[in-house]
Amino acid sequence: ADDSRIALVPGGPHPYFGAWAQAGEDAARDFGLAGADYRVPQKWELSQQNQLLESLLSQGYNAFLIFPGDPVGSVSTAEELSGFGAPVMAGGGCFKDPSPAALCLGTDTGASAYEGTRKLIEAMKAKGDGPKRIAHFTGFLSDPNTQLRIDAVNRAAEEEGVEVVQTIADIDAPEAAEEKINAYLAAHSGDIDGIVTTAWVPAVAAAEALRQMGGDRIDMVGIDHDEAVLKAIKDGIVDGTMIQNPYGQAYIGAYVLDRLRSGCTIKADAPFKSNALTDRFVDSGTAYVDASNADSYIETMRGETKAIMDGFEATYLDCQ
Amino acid sequence: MPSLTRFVRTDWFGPLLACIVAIAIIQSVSPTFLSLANIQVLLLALAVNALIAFSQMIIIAIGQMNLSVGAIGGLAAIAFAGAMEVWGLPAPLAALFGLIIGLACGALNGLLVRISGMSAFVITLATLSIYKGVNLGITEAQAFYGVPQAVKAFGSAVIAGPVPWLVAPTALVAVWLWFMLRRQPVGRFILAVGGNEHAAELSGVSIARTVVTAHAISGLLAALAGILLVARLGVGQPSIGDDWLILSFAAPVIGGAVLSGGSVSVAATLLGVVIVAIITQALVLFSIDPYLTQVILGGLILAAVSFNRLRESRFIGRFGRA
Amino acid sequence: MTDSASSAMDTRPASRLSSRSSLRLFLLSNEFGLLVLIIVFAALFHGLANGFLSPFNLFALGRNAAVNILIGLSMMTVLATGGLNLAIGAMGVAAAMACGWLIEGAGLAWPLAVLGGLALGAGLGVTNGWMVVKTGLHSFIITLATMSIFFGAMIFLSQGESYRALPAVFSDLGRARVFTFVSPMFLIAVGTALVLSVLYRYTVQGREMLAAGARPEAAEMSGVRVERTVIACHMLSGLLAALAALLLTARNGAAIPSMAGQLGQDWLLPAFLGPVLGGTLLQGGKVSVLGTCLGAFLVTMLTSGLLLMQVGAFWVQSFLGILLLLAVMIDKGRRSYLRRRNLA
Amino acid sequence: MNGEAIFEARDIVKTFPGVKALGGVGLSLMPGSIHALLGENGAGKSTLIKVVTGVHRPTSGELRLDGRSVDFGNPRDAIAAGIGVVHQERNLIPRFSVAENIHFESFGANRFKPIDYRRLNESAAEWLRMLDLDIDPAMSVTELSTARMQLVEIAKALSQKSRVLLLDEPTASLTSGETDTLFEILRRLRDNGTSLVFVSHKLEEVEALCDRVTVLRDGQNACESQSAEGLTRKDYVRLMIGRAESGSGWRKRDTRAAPQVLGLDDVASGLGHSGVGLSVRAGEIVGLYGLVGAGRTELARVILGQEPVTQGTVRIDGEAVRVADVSEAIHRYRLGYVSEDRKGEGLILQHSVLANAGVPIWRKLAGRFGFLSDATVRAAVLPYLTRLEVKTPSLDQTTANLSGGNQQKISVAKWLAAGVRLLIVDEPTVGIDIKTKAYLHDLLRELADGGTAILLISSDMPEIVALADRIVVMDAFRTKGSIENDGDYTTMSEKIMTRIQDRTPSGTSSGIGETARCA
Ligand SMILES: Nc1ncnc2c1ncn2[C@@H]1O[C@H](COP(=O)(O)OP(=O)(O)OP(=O)(O)O)[C@@H](O)[C@H]1O
Ligand SMILES: Nc1ncnc2c1ncn2[C@@H]1O[C@H](COP(=O)(O)OP(=O)(O)OP(=O)(O)O)[C@@H](O)[C@H]1O
Ligand SMILES: [Mg+2]
Ligand SMILES: [Mg+2]
Repeated sequence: ADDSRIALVPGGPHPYFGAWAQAGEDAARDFGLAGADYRVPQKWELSQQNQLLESLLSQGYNAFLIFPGDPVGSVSTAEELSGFGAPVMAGGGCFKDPSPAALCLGTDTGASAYEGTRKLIEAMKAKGDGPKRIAHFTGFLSDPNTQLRIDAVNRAAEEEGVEVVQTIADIDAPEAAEEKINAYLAAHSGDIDGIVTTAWVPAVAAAEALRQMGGDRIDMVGIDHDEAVLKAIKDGIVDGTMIQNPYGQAYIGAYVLDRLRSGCTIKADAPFKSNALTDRFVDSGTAYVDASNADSYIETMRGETKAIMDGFEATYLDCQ
Repeated sequence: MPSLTRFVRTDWFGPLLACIVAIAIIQSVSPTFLSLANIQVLLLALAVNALIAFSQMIIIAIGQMNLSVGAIGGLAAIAFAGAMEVWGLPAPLAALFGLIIGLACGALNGLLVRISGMSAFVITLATLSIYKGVNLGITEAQAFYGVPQAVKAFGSAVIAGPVPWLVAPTALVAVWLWFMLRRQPVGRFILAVGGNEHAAELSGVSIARTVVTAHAISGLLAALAGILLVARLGVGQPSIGDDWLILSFAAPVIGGAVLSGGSVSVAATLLGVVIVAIITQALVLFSIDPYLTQVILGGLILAAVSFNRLRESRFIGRFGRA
Repeated sequence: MTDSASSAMDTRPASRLSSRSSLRLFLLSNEFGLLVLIIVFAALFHGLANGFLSPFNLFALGRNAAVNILIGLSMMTVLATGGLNLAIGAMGVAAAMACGWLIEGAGLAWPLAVLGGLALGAGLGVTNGWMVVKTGLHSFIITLATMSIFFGAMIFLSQGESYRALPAVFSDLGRARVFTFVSPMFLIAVGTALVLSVLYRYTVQGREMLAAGARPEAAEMSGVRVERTVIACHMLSGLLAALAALLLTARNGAAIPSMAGQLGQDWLLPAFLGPVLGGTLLQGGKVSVLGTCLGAFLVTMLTSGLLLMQVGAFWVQSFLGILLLLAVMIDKGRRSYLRRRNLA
Repeated sequence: MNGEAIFEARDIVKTFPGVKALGGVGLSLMPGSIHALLGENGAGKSTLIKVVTGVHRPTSGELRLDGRSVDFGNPRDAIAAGIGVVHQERNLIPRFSVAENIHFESFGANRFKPIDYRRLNESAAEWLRMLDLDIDPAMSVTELSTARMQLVEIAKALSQKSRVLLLDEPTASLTSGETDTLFEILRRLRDNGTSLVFVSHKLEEVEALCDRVTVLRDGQNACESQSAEGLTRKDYVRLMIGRAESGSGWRKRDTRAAPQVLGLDDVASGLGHSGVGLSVRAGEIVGLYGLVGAGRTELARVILGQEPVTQGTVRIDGEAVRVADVSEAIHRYRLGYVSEDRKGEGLILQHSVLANAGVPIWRKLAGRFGFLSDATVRAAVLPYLTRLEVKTPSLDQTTANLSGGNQQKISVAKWLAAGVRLLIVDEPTVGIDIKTKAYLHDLLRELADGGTAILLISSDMPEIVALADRIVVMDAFRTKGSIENDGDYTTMSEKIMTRIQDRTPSGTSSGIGETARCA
């Protein structure tokens, strides 16, 4: 409704959330909102996000879509916001239960990592039999999602009898990712058959590293839609990537928050999924993109968004 | 043994010894360490990190700190990539543009420090925010991808054997810095101001000019590091530079630079960078449990500097002071 | 006696204006300058942005400032020795996580667990101090290494998991409001600052810390145990970092590994900002507790005001930097104006 | 008013926050003359020199060079105008070589032209040779002793071949031999037409060297640019302090019955001492004389527990002790040490006068839990600061802003306040004006009369002879026996020099002998 001022707040400046701004504008137009504004914390710091959220509340925003800076650490701010009567919802990543968030619309990080690893193993096996070994590059260990990803990759590998020879974490900065991945490949490229990456920057760095190494002995599945990764897929250097749906998260998120403000409630028996963090999880959609659909992945995600949108009110909401 | 004594007493001897010992240990455990491919990776890391360290070193030389090296590097990086993608500038012009931005940012730091009379720490903290904010304001956290193939090729091509082209600018800079700090009045003025600002002023050195010069050089080097990093990564990422601060101080300090100013060494700083790079590589090579990586990293840094320290007291004690 | 003595002290009538000159000194001081800036900017924000003086915003401001003040004080205690402490964040998080574990893992009562956390912070500080003193290396490099070690050990032991099942006192402390707009966290920070002021002004230990920081050789020759004193400074730093982290735990309602960012580095800038703006010398030997508090408060307030004014999302940092520069320049102007007027 | 003056300062006023350092002083310099600038500590001599050389801008007043008004914005302008200076405080650039420090000004011309170090060293070596300084010009100045740093600065000033050369207490840390060499050079410069300004608290030097004189008192001219002809020491003193020299001379004091406070017996140390024997009784002043580098300061460090004793015994109150560190020496054994290195270890220059004067007694004054207020400290130290006539606008003044002599007074006063049983005083009157020097001497005597044992290290032989009851001679890290002082300078100096020249290895035996004599 036209008194809904919705804030879309990511964890910090990051290319992943680029689509949120557009999605917010589209949603404001499509649903007649007073605003659905993309407001970015100046740094990727929990305290900066908290301070921004407090400030947004003072500025009169009355509904919040939040990518939690920390699944646990952000809960208390969310409680404060909802204490002022503003509905809160998690987007992209989830709060850890219990939390005041109505629901979490995001990527199931574990599932995505699992799926990506399966795809990688498929690609490796297609090249021939024999024992296969993979390396896993991921982000900060202080982010609980990182552990979920590590577990998921290990689980997928174990199921297929593939060995994860090394996990390199804490490489969310471009310089560190570049240095460590190159160092690893220089010494151990002969020891692995595949690479799975479960964070944005390592995916870019690994793709570039493989491009420079040449040859296509090593398979790789990345994550997200960085242009460098997509180009590497088209050039046949990387097998594929696990695309997430940030646009859909913000667009649907704004819609749901507005509905919640107009008196809708979450259905008691809504068919939420569960993940490691929450029992009120709605998958915003992931898709495996490879050379065949690298150009049309946006259509794929649009479709996904539309599909979630269409049945959403009926499935999850109770509106008198 | 006068020549040995002199050798032992040079500022780069300790870091060099630490390097050699570290390399020997790692090589004995993991023979692939000194493979050509690995050396090339090491040199690539050095090419950029050394510039970052030099950029801070020149400010440490005047007894100040520059917190904005990363922000300047990041801004120059996206300016370089952006100029090529958005304006379609040819790479050399775009690089020049990035360097000029770095130089200007650095000079602005220096001017502000002089005008305000505040410590460089505060000023560069403020400009760090400004430069980073401009970076984010322009890019909105999205990378520039329009880096031409030629630039990327420069980032990975080798001159000969394992020596990448990327180290060429760094090597030139190192030689130039060494020459300037040892032989040219400008460099001596910089060190003099760091050693004893008052005495330098009494001897007719213009403090203002020297401080601005040092900051401008610092900005220039940071910008060069950012530009090389774009060539290396193949994308102009806005987050370039966010992580430089600690490294920029660590390498000169491991190399024995005195934070209060007046005593820095190009060679020792370079070796400091090498030590950090070796440690980083060793951690990757040895397949350490990711949860333990940080602990071991800290331990190794401590070991490296303590070793250096031990050497100082032992050898100098034995060979006398003369 | 004071009278006759002081006349012997200075033979020049021109310099016998002690009361006027101490007022002048105060007007020239950093602390007064910061106070002026805080008032000026508060008025500005009140005029330009809605809700700056609303009870909730003031409450949130106090709460954020509380943590920044403690972080700043934690750094200040080490700056006093002429060193610095990069491991503040890592020590703080380690202490908070230890407190969380003591409650959830070991089942201790919360007051004991809090004491345990503080003790760990102090202990880590002692470790830093001891290494600095024994190796003779600069504290920069020691704390750079221990930052990595402390944080790494914390991550290894916790495997990145948070402690969330904390007693209600924690979240109550984070949410409670005194007089509708004051956070008790802010009061704790102010109380701590008062204790520190007393320490530096009215105790031998505090004075010796400053003496040892300003000129260790001279302090040593005057009977100060410099090594012990330096270790004590680092211990104090650890203790304050732990306290800051515990307040942050209260604010977040949980002890989480990421509360100070990767390696605790998110705390570094606020840690330096408060003390340096407040007039603490990086060379050591001079601290200003009040200045540190005001400096930390000013920066928190600038951030808050800018956010409220809704400057373009990605440009906030730039404006913050510009405001900071502006503040510094205004202060410089004020000082040279006063100096000119007083000396002419 | 005086046509031939090469340089003139007129009505110079200089104020610092809270202090009027100069209240309208004048100075006019003639070519080919050596001009003495005299005054008590804090009279404004150094400030005037800094104004003349562009370090400080005068608050008001005029500087005239060759009859034309000039305005030096910074030291560079003064250097360019041919005005050279050796400041009172050392101003060398650490870690730079001697040669580079000497020729630093000459780099300015082209900032990018590579420096020719060989030429630099050669030319520096010449200036060093002229000063009889046997050091390698390529060596770093950080490795030099204070005296040599002083000489390097003088060489630096000489090398500029200035028309006007100002020397602010250049002889404070020089030996008499070095001083003589310097004077020869200064006279030669004068004869070649240079105009020199010479500041010193040693009036003998002034009498020997200077032909014109300006005296400052409390920032005013007590006399301006007069000819020195016919002026005697007495006149100078009267001009400086407004009355005649006072202070008592040597008097015989008998302390043979008093108990021993400090006894060293055949002590050797890690610093190279061997066979050091020494004894100081309560109420006794023992002078420790030696040439620079004899190891006296180092011996003080050993006594204070900063350096280990490797052999022999140290007795305090007759009991053999092992002092663990300086803190223990001060707080447990109540020893005190006035350092010769005032800036390095005597004072905390950036702290206030009050903070400096109180450090050693904080612990003693503290109440429960270590609480301590400024008022308490003030009450304890003020009598001593007053007694030494420390000139400061307030006790809160930063020590660095005081004149050199006043700083020295504070570093002595803090030990007076500490009420120690044994006070080691290392070169206490370097840079102190004659009035204060007399006061300080009286004070040390008084302190001794009150029962404090005093070990006086001094390279100033008249001072030792005027104060000490007994004189122990030290050379090359060994003691060479002690001499009863009879207060007669001529005979005593002869005896002392004979001891020093006596190169027979008398180490251990003389040490024991010395102790035995005292017992
Ligand atoms: N930078 C400063 N700030 C404040 N006061 C100062 C400063 N420099 C000098 N003064 C004051 O000016 C007065 C004159 O000091 P100056 O150093 O000129 O004395 P001086 O005659 O050289 O004494 P001395 O013989 O001890 O060297 C002193 O009272 C001193 O405290
Ligand atoms: N070659 C040298 N290089 C550096 N410093 C030296 C050298 N020779 C002597 N010194 C220093 O000069 C000082 C003089 O030595 P010492 O203090 O033992 O003698 P002293 O009898 O106390 O002489 P002084 O009259 O200088 O007090 C010492 O501090 C010593 O460290
Ligand atoms: Mg003087
Ligand atoms: Mg001595």
